[in-house]
Amino acid sequence: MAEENNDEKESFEEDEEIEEKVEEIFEEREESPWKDALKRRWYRFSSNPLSLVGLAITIISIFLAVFGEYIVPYPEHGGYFHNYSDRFIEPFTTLEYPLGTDNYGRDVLTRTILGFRYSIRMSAVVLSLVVPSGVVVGLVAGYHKDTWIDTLLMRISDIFIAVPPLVLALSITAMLEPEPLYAMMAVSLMWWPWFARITYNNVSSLVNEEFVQSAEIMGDSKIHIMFSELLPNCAGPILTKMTLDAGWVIIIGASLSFVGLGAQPPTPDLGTMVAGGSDYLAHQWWVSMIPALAISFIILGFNLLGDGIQDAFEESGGGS
Amino acid sequence: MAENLIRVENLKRYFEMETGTVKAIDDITFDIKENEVMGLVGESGSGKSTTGKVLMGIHPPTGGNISFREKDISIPSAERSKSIKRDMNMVFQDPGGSLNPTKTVLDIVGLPLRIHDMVEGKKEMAERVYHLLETVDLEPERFMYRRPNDLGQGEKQAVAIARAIATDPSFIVLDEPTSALDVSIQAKIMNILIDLQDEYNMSYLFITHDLGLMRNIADRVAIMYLGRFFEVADSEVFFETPLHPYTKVLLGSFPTTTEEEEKLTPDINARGEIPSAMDLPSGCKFHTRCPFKEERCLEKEPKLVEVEEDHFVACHLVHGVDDVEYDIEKVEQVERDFEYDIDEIKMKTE
Amino acid sequence: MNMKKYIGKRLFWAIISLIGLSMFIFYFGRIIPGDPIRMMVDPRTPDHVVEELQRSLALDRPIYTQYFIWLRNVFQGDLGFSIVTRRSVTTDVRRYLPRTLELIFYASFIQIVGSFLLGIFAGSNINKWQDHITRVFSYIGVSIPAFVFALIFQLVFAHRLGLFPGTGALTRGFPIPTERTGFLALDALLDGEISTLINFIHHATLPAIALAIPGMAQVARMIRSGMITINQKDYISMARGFGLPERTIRFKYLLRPSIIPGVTVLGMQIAMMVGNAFLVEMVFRWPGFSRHAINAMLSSDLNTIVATVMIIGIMFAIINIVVDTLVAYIDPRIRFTGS
Amino acid sequence: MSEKILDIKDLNVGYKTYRGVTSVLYDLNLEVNRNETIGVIGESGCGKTTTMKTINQILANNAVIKGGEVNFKGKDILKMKKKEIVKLRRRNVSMIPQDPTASLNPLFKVKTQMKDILKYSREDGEDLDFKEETIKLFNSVALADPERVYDSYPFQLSGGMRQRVCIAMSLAAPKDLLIADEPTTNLDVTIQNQVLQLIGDILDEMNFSAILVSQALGLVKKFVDRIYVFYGGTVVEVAKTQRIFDNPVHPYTRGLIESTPKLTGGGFSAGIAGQTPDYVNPPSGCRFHPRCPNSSKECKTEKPEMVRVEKDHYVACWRQ
Repeated sequence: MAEENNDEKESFEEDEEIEEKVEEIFEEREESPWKDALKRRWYRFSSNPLSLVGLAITIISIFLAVFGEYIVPYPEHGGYFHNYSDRFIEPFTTLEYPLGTDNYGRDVLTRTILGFRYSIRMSAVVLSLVVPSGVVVGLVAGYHKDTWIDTLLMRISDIFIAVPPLVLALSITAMLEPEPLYAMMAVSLMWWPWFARITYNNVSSLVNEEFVQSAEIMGDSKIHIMFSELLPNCAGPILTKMTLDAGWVIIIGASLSFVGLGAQPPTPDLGTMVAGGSDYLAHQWWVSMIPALAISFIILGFNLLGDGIQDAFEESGGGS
Repeated sequence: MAENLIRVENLKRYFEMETGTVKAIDDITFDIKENEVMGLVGESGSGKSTTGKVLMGIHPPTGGNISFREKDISIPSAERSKSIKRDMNMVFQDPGGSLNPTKTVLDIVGLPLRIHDMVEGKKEMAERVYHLLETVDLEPERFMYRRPNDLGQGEKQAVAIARAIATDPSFIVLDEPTSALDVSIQAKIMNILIDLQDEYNMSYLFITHDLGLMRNIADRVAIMYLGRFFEVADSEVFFETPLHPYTKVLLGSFPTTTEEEEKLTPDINARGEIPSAMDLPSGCKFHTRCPFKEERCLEKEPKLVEVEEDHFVACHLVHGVDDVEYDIEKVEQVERDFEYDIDEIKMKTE
Repeated sequence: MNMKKYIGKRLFWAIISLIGLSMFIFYFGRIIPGDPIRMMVDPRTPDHVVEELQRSLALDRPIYTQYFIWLRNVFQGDLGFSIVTRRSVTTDVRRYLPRTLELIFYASFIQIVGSFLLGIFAGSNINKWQDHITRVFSYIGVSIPAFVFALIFQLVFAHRLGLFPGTGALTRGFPIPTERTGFLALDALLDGEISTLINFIHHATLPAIALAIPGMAQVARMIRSGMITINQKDYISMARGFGLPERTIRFKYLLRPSIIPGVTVLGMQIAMMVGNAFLVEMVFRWPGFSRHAINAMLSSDLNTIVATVMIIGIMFAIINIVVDTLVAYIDPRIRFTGS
Repeated sequence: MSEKILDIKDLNVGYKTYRGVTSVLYDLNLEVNRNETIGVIGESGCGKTTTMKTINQILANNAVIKGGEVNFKGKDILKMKKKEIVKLRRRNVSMIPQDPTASLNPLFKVKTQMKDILKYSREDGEDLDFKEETIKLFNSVALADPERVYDSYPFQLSGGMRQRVCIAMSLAAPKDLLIADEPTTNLDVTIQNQVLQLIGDILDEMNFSAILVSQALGLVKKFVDRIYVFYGGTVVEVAKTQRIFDNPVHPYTRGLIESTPKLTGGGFSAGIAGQTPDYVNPPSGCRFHPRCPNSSKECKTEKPEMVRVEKDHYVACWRQ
């Protein structure tokens, strides 16, 4: 029996044309598999105009967050500044202050743009902490479905899901000094279970799929099965949730600041500005409303983008 | 006489459910020789797929034991040695489900090569996969970097077969490999399987519910019903001179296309539904549906007895009255006067 | 009937999670550096008050004993001492919680009715104007935080149009009904003070709608997408194949399966509403427990914070179990096989 | 000439998909005479289900009818108004589904669904004793324990029982045309045989015409008078049942019969090369030419007309 196998092995080396052909495919490969997968995803993403609007809004928000301070007309209005003579100017009445001024005479447009950084940073920091940890917990618990690991991990994450996120965030931040860093930590601490839950749901439904069983009986290591076989299949739902949650985290962040547990005045945090302006709501509505609309603008962007990503990963085959 | 590649003795596999115990496999014994295709046929709930999965270690057996080249493998695949895992592999029923949708064909077919580090570096992997794709009639240029959802059902199953033979195993379990394929594509896949079996002298456990397929690939066939063997025989004997009523019923339901086939399909039908594996009928498990049912079929469960050379049957009728010689006329006579008609069914819907 | 088993299992795990939650929140409150008492009270408070506080919070004992003491007290109905109101937290809860519950109940009613009407309205004429309007509404509902809605409503309907009172639960001059159930609406009804009841509802409308909109948008979206997926199912085209009238198909065979995704999300959205109540009550100065809890949080009143988290956790668990029972009732497969 | 119950002329149907509008049915012609049972044979994706769903107008909403006529008793269904179609479904055409599990609403008991169907299918629908009528129908389809089935949910029944309930539904009222779309594909072999025998008896006892759709030629041999062979969305061959088996003319029909494994052994034919056509840009001319062993130039350019081979035996192939 063994001798025959050796003859076959020699035949591998002799086939030169196989090697040339493999070279050929190698060069041509660089673009083919990724290109058409991306093309298909982009086609489905862009078929809904709203998703493109979402993408545009998100790009604008991130641009403002990063380069805001360089393009605002009155950068010094971001800190301690007051100019009572220009107090409460109505929006759209003067070119000098296009969106009017607040109770200290500071330009509302400048402070709102500066505010973008705090909201986007909040989302970025929270998501970068929450997504990896939650996904790994969900992956490990999902793969070891119905074992003690599953019960332990998912029950721990249930603790944080037992209460609405805003309540827990408020309570935890309240116990610490009101500092944006603590707010972010509090939100992250109780947001990872949501990603653990979504990954767990996806992985636990895939674990009995035949391609996983096939990898197991061939002797593939657990780590490789989890991270290389199962995880890529959850990329769609996780990416969608990440984008939608970016908006959610901003709402939570703004709510914390609104209550006074986030960034303290005079920092131009959108939530804090909305709270600050609410005392003058009756007559000088713009002081509070403009930052509030800015928050909604960012969140709308993330929601539209998230739905677009969901469509892109939807595996709907053609009809026949 | 080729020695035994696989030996299975009194294999049992029960599944504990909330509502009771499902006896998927209820004490079966068989062996598979080198370079032999053993067929397992039966309807859903017969336990044929579970048998394949237990052999591969997806489920550990509840009772009995299995040995592969004299090494005991009655343990889940995780605990089996790498050399055994390299020497066995499996092709699954649903072509779409058995390939990872996010991987390219190169990654999928190359996975076993990587696990058993039979190649160093991407270049040699691509060459080995190139060769494997050629053996399953898939042009490597077109398919190497494709993803499963860009492949037809037949092409997916060909990729699954290429993956299964990648480590040059001596035994492959084929769990209804072509039931999801159209007839025209199924013929191509079956030809590939038969050629590979000769070329690499492998042994197959071929599982299907389609008797036509079985007849054209299996050397020996075993028919299963609710976890037990009812009849085991060489392919010709099994199809030319079937003895067990259930085998005849299955043959009778086969949709024939040629005259010669008509002769092989007795006009017998089973009655009622397949009982649930949760509460198995007493005595012979087929008595609730068997047209030739007798008193003793309800009490005693017939054993698998070697009625002829290499021809085992588990049926009281066939065994004759206790140990009296088996009389073939009695069975044929009963066949003729049983006529299926609709009113009789309506009356007796017990 | 393994319905009981199904609910029993959910109840069991809910209790375990709540206990876990109580341990977490209790422990978290105690491990922060610095003396919690000093942090809570202003420096001028006399020492004897500080000692009394320390004794009542049993801060000198090891953490887990403190936890069990706290737990024992809770079961005896004593939620500990509140720094802000200088009274037992239990009395605060009894005084303020009913207002919040009434608001939540009113908002949930609006949300359920609103989301189902919207969802069905959009789901039954897909890609027509009704569908597009609902989608725009749902994007707005999801993107604008509840407290911004509250501010907008207060600005537009209260200050500018004067249709609704902007703050508080009852206009001065209306008699406070005698305290029977603690629920203002019920007590007013029992007293026969219909005008008080109407005034109370008039006050509660704006905050209730502000609370209801975000959830309403989400649930409507789920019902709409549910109707689209179910509409493509074989059993619906079979029903059409037998010539059943469109009316029967839409409101019987299509509606029941498609509301399931909506109902499952409903539980989550009502819980989110409980969270948002904190801010909406603040904006409308609604005398509810959430607004009280905000003040307690701002002055790190540990006992009230822990009590708040536990009460809302229990409310959330009850809502989830009610929703699960509702879903199990709608879908017999869950009732019989628990899957 | 017996009156034609159904006469489909040059039917063209496609589906809107993200890759463009497909062209599935391509100049398809099919006739059913009174009290005749015809078989429709074709592999997956050949357009048989699309044709059947066009007859009683339950096509998916992304379907596009590009042209042709579907004359039922002389009136073109495609031009019927909504009310007429509903009447057609109640009084004239009924369908046995391919997958009984997906065709019964999981949230309603069998009795509720039967009641509605009886109410709207029968003229005297309003004042029927629905239970008694249903039990009578269940007995005529040999359903064991009809009382229990009447009062249970679909998921509590076995596959065979669910299909019998679907058959009972299609017999709720006397119809002119019964369509059975692969009625036994999802059933076990022995149950499959029982259900087929049952349908055979129903066709003999009741005098309506029927279309029996299947993937396997052998299955319908005993029950149908004529067989239409479908490929690539059009009819490639039609003949009396026995003639199809004795003298298959079209290369696809021959390939189909040869590739079906025989009980008498003899190994496998080479099967038919290639894959089912891609309907987004289908092969030009005869859609079988890419897989046809002896395809010539005109096969690639023009669609072959139906050519008469003998009485009642036509084939669409240039090489005959």
